[in-house]
Amino acid sequence: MSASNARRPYKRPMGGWWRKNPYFVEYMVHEGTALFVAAYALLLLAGVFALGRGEAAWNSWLALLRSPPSLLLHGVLLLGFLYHTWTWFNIMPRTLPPILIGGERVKATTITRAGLAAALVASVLVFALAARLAS
Amino acid sequence: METFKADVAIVGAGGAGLRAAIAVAKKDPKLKIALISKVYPMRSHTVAAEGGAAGVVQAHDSLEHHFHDTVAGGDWLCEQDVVDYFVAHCTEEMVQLEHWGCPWSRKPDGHVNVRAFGGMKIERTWFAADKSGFHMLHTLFQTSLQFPSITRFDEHFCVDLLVEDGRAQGAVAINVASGEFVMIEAKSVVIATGGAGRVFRENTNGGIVTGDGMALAYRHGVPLRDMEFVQYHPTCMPGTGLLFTEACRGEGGFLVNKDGYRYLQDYGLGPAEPTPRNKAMELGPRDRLSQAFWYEQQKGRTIEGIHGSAVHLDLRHLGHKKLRERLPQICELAEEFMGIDPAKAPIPVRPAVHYTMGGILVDGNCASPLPGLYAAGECSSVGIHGANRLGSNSLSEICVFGKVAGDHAADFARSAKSAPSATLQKQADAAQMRALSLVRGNKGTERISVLRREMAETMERGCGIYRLGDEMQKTCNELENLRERYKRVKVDDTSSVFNTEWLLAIELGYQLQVAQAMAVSALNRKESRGAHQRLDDYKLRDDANYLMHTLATSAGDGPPVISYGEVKITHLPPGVRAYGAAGEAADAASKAKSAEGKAP
Amino acid sequence: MKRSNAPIFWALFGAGGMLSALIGGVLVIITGLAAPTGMGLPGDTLSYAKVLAFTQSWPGKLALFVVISLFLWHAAHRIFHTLHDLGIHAGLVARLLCYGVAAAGTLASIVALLQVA
Amino acid sequence: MKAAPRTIRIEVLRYRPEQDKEPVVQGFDVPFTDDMSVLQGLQYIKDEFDGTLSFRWSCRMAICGSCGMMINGVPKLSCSTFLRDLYPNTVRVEALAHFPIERDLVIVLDDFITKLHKIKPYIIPKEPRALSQGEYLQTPEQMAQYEQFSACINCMLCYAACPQYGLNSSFIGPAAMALVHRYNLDNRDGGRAERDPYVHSEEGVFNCTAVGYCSEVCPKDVDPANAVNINKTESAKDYFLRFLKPKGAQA
Ligand SMILES: Cc1cc2nc3c(=O)[nH]c(=O)nc-3n(C[C@H](O)[C@H](O)[C@H](O)COP(=O)(O)OP(=O)(O)OC[C@H]3O[C@@H](n4cnc5c(N)ncnc54)[C@H](O)[C@@H]3O)c2cc1C
Ligand code: SF4
Ligand code: F3S
Ligand code: FES
Repeated sequence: MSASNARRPYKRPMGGWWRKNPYFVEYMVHEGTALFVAAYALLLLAGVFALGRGEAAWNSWLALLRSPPSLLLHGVLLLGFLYHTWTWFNIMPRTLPPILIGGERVKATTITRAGLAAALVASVLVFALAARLAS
Repeated sequence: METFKADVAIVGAGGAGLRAAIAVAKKDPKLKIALISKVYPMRSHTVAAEGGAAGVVQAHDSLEHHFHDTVAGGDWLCEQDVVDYFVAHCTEEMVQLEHWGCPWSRKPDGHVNVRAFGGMKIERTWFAADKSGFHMLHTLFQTSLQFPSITRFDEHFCVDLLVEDGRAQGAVAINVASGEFVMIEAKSVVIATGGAGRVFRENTNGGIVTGDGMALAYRHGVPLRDMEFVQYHPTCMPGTGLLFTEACRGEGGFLVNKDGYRYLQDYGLGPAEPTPRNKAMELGPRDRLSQAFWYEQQKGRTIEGIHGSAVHLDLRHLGHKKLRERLPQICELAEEFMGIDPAKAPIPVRPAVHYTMGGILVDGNCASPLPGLYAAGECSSVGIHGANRLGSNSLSEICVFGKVAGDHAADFARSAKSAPSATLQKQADAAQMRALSLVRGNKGTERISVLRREMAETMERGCGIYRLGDEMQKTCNELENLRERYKRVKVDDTSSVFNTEWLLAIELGYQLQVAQAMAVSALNRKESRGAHQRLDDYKLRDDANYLMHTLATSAGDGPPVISYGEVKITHLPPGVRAYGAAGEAADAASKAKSAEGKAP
Repeated sequence: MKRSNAPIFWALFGAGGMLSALIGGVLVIITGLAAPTGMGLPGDTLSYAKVLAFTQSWPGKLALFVVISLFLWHAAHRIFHTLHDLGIHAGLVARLLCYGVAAAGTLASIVALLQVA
Repeated sequence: MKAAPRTIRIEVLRYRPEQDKEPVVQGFDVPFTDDMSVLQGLQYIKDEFDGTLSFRWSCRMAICGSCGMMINGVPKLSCSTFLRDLYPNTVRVEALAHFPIERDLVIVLDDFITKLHKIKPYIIPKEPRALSQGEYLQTPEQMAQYEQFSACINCMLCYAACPQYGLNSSFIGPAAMALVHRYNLDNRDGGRAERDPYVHSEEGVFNCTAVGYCSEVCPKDVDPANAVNINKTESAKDYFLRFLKPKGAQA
């Protein structure tokens, strides 16, 4: 492209791109679940620190955990995690090489369902383990 | 003006142009190639071909069969020596494409599969589902990317050839993005600009198929050969003209009229059998099928819709699974454009213009009478299609003769010297002035769209499936008139950047000249042969007077001068073109005769 | 062409994402809802003794470490990209802020877990 | 029998570099019939109202890949998007997102063409074969491995759908990656090692954040997101395991 010619390609700005399409809004929301994941990790970390500082510190941490704001916060966290789980397995078919069973390619919805089922099974197992450790 | 010094300039980057470019690059990596195309190569209309490409592979098939089908299909207006070369090289080219990655459909054992096609005695059509042209074009384009000697001029619109010392020495093109002109000097030039179906209204061709290269060569005195032969494809979408490939019938589809009757059996193509038989019924040649439609329409046995009459292409009996597997693109087209699921309902279809058999006169080496100028692909008339092309022969043609053109253009370039740039520059400047006069100070009054529509309408009236002397005469007159009006064509867009209206105006100029060559050639052929069928006093083939090629030579502003050239007949003398049971009987008879001849 | 080092971060992101998708929810339920309230789990699940015993065990330490660090790396990677998506290409700053926090959190978790002797 | 044509409003984002500082919207009322596509609507505008409107098109049958544009904010082929489905709302047409606008609905494609050259999208034979040896054998199963990725018509809808490409155009992007994958998976090809450096590079697959919209809009079911994301895994595997490999193979 010589400098003298009449071409003047116009670059459109990207600002606010994610507001322009519901698909992108959803994408940003599911990316946003990262904040919940981080928050939960930091809560756990704080708990371990409290534990390290002895029984008294732990008990006040526990009291905090039992307070209504904490329960509310965890309720919200739970929703975030569930949304993360849902979207994670929704994208999964796009990230896996084709899986063939009996010569037929496994459908995307089947993969998503299998992922969600795996999450359910894993969750039940973890919960059962927690219950065993606690009793 | 920017200039580029090439050894070989190739105008057109469809299947033929790309194959030629690769041939040159492989022949001699030192030759600089300029590959010019008004669209990005992968947009070229080869992309739209669905059915497949011919090449003999089966043990019970033979080159002689392919030869016979082609020559008889072309109603004996083929150059038989060229057809000989053609059939002998098709398969090799198909294998070459395979080596370059073309995903030809396969048999379970991993060998390439072939399907049946209209007018072909034995299955020999290589296919990539029903996207054969798409895969061929992308394979060729992508393969071409590995050759550094090919310089592409994508979206460069060729406005003229440079002719100096009585030979072709380059081309002038508009860089569409900037509106600037480029002069490409070359020692030889290959034209591979595709067909001209767009001079008609209802057609299967893309918007870019406007006969540019034919007009370019014609303006420089190269005759256009056999332009009256324009193929109607029998199964197209009413209104848009979009194509439902012949493979629909190859796979076993039926054509039925409004009563659900397989009417082809009434036109010498029977007997009607439930499964496809080669060269019979739905697998008859295109001209016959389109003609049968015309008669059904006259008899009032067609289905009337908002886009005129239609018959039904019935694929329901093939079942959902086979349809998805073998004809996915057809399913898509029917569903998206017409809201029809071919597994559940028949598809309304009608004939539309599909292919230009004629083109730039070239010999078997793709050389035109103008030294240094070569042509290949649909824009050329190398002599293999005669009066009617067989489906799947042209995709093979673009490979076989794309290579031939490239090879010979390379040889020519190696032995030629280029003319002094200054004289070429003068020509290029003149071409630039001519093209620019359309946008600079244009005081025209004639709208492009109006002229284009009138051209297409008159072509359809005069040069349709069936033709009448006085109608053709009228069309010739109207075209003369349109060319006169074209001198006052109006272009509103005066900008330089991507000025498509300007290009449309130039294309219209090309189209009008090509249309005129078609109409005048048609008017002068006083017989019926292949795709040229007259209903006046010349209903029959007339080998005594018209076993000849029509040559239309430009006479400036006026209509072309028509002359005739001999047809090369090597070993298959003109015979009866029969299909269906009649064809088989004729075959048997000729076999018996030759057996008799051989008997001691 | 310079090879990208993204695989390191991407692998951590993926591992954390998968782990949180599989059991993140149930962990929130256990540690944040069921155990503190005693609904579904014994009321003393989070008693000092029990939690201490769990955290003193090597499997317990390992589990906590994996969850905390992978969750952090997962989140850091996503947040880093989201900043980019929002047009904040702070480059090194954003990188430090995101992956730095994750690294620091990972280190902190090691320290904290080792403290619980 | 012919119903009176209805009229639909088409708003086109126009940009004429020689006269517009930035793009402007121009509206047209276009009569249409049920079988008319958005492309035909634009052709009507060009023929009847304003010859200066510029857009690319050719095949009209969703195979040449030239007529992509944003239609009501979504990247689509205008030749296979029908006005009947958009009526009675106004149709808003704009050049494909994320590409520079050359003029009106025409985008600058240079970037993709450069990428095409870089990815070496041709068979680099595993074992050379002479024409006389006939075709390579390839079973339908072997073909099925890559077939979907060979269906790309280079329409660029996926690039217009991918925000990561919009944010950083040096990203190789979905269609080019699909093509890399297509050749890598072909049993006739042995060129992966030559293509890998680009895939592994900073311009390669890791720019993708698995938005997935590219596959959503692809008119040919190529699923380019799949190609990109499978190659993330492959690339990461290679990153960590390259030192274990016998020799070479490192970028
Ligand atoms: C819908 C359809 C289906 C078909 N199916 C089959 C089939 O199944 N089997 C078969 O054998 N045949 C088929 N055909 C015919 C066959 O596809 C064509 O004849 C063949 O592809 C033509 O190839 P080409 O290279 O000559 O031209 P094209 O592919 O049309 O290429 C022309 C090239 O020239 C360039 N060009 C034109 N004018 C200019 C200019 N002024 N300046 C610069 N560049 C220019 C264009 O940009 C383009 O690159 C079909 C045709 C159609 C329309
Ligand atoms: S991958 Fe799909 S959307 Fe992208 S260019 Fe290819 S066909 Fe178009
Ligand atoms: S939209 Fe873009 S971010 Fe990845 S999955 Fe597709 S390339
Ligand atoms: S015009 Fe060819 S894809 Fe739409």
